[in-house]
Amino acid sequence: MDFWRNPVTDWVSGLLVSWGLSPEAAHVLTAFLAVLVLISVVMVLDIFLVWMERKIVARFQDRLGPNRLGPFGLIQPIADIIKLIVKENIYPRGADKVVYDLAPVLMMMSVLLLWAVLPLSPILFGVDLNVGVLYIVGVGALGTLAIIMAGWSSNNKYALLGAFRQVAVMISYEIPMVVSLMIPTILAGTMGINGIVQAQSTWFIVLAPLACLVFLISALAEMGRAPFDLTEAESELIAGHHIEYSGMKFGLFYAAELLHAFTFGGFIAAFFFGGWRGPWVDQYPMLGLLWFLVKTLIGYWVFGWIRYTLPRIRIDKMLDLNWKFLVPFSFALLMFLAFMHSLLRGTEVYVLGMFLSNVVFGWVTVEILRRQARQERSRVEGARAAVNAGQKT
Amino acid sequence: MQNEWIYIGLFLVVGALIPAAAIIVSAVLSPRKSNQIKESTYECGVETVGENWVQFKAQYYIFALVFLVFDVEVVFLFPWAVALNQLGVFVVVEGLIFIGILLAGLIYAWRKGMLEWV
Amino acid sequence: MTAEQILFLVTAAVMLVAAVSVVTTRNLIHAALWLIVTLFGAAVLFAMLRAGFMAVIQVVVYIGAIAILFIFAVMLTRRELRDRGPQLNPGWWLAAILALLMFSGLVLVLGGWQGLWAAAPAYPSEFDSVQALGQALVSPEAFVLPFEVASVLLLAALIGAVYIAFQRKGKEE
Amino acid sequence: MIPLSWYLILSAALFSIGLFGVLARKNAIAILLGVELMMNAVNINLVSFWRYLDPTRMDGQVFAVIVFAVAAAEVAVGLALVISVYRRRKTVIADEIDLMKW
Repeated sequence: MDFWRNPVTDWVSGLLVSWGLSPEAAHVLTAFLAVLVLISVVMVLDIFLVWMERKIVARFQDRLGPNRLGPFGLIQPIADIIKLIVKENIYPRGADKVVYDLAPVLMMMSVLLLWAVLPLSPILFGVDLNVGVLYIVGVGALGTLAIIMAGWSSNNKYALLGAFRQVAVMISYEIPMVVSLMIPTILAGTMGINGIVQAQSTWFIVLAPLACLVFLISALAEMGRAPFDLTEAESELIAGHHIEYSGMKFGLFYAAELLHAFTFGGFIAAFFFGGWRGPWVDQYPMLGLLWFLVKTLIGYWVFGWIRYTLPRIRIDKMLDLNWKFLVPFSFALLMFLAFMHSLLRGTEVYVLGMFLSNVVFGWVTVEILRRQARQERSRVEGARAAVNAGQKT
Repeated sequence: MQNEWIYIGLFLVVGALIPAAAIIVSAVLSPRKSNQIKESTYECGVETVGENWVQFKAQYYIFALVFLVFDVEVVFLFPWAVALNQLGVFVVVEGLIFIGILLAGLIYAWRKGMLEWV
Repeated sequence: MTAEQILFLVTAAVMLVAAVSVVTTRNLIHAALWLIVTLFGAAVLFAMLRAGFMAVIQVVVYIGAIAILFIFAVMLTRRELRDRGPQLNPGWWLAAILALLMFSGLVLVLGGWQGLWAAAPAYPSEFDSVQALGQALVSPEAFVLPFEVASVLLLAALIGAVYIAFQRKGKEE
Repeated sequence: MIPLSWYLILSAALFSIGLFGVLARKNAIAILLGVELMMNAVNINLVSFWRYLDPTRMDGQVFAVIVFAVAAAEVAVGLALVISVYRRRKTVIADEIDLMKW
């Protein structure tokens, strides 16, 4: 188990040993410093995600976005941070102060912890857990918990309602998300995320495009972004679970949301688009970081694209979409692909066969949906015709 | 010392420290001038009526319940998914039976109209 | 004392404090949150025992699902946020004595056992416990029957619980 | 190195605390919380036996996974009963749910 074993960390731990530390303590201390560096870099990145998000939305809405402070408005997010830090922290009356303060920390933590298992390049990955995929799900559970804590401790009806609706959506969409993650697990034969990336000599988007689609949809709901951002339904719920938060605590919720989107862009890249794989990675392992970041940014941009293109969906439609379509669909897909995989594994037609199975599966699904829609339409039209006939006589 | 979870522990510590530091710095720097109006519950300017409490409908519980059952099912399925390559077609069929049994429960709840939000 | 032992003792202390809070706190939401702390402590212990899979599903199932279910149930069965009145039965001291007896009995029984102070055997290198678990769960000579029966159990729980909790329309009280 | 006994004693203590919660609490949901503590103690036992006896035999972990399934089923049905009773009788105090007592 190597944790960031590279010349820099070797040099640091060597230095620490020469200062009289035991090798094990030096190793742990080096790892601690590495984690500190990684998380600091991620936090700085997060600050610029705010800028990027505002620029992207501005372009989608035919505006300019922040452009006053510094070149292209690049200093704007720093000004925002300073504003958030010096803003007054208000505890609403009757709030449960400890839980109220813990919730934003837990929220941010639930996103930062995801970076522990993200493989950034062949030689640069946090921890290669053999239960990586389930680890993502478990860390997501902490985020759910943070939302409940925020909503409950604020002592506000709207916060509680928003939190409950958001949690209902998050837990519902967790099922198709986990099931769609099980498909790369089956294809790679391991739950370790680095192992999954290594197994993608053909990207899994070719072998399981439908799983990628399910993962994309459920990840959007899991992050609570449009079109699934029920918690921010301003007109009904004001702002969901973080109504009563102000200053830096609100900032943490906001930053966690953006970073969550970015991180999930990274996971889509790692699970379905080959992660750090790309040309010349074998010669220059650090090049993997570049490929990974490019893929992640494309994923992030797609999330933004969806967010600013689609209108918000009503909660009952959303839950219907999940329980009546995505859950049966993803389980059926899992069963079908597992079967095809064990049937075709090792043969020459494996890649082609898997791709065609996906196409056939998607086609059958569309046909079933079309038939149902037709039935529904004829039912509605029949009823309307009956009403019209009744009016005429 | 060969346990890789120690690094996850480090992430846990640092991941908690940095947001906590942000909150603490902000608490030190920010002004503290609280008053009755500021502390009051935010309800778009309307006075809060009654307790800050609403009766929830049981539907939330139904969804959480179906989720719980499927979550546990997933826990059983992940080892199956990992071991799939080592074992034969028989294992795949076992997993299919396992999923099929639980999908029957989902279809039951669906047909009885228990998955409707309203 | 090694670092590992210190980590264990800290975790154990946190877990015990949290567990006592679970059974004594008046506010049920706080009790549920304390339960989460206890369960998370157990996840840490599993990770220390190198059962990574157990640690992760402890968080996924207990914190992600069961604790949420508890919080939902508390919210559904309260008329008001604050708990009033005593939360313990009048005969709580009897229960405390019984629990103490239980603990001392367990420790007594354990004390008579030979393997109690055994150190853990070396963890086999290159051993993937998740894969071994998967093979044990589905191979016909091991646990395939409990595996399938668990699915039937979950099915029964799903149908039963949904049936009990479901409120038919037009039957509002 | 941590001896096996530490884990076992911790789990015995958790079990006893859970037992106290089950016996002493009034609220039915709190009783179920106590049951969860007891189940959790059992799981700690199972996993530590797996580690300390023979890590290559997965029996302990399989048992623990099945305990998870049982705990989930127990919580689901138990809380559903509590909610159902609450809807009819407007109480969650275990002693007041006494229709079947006589």
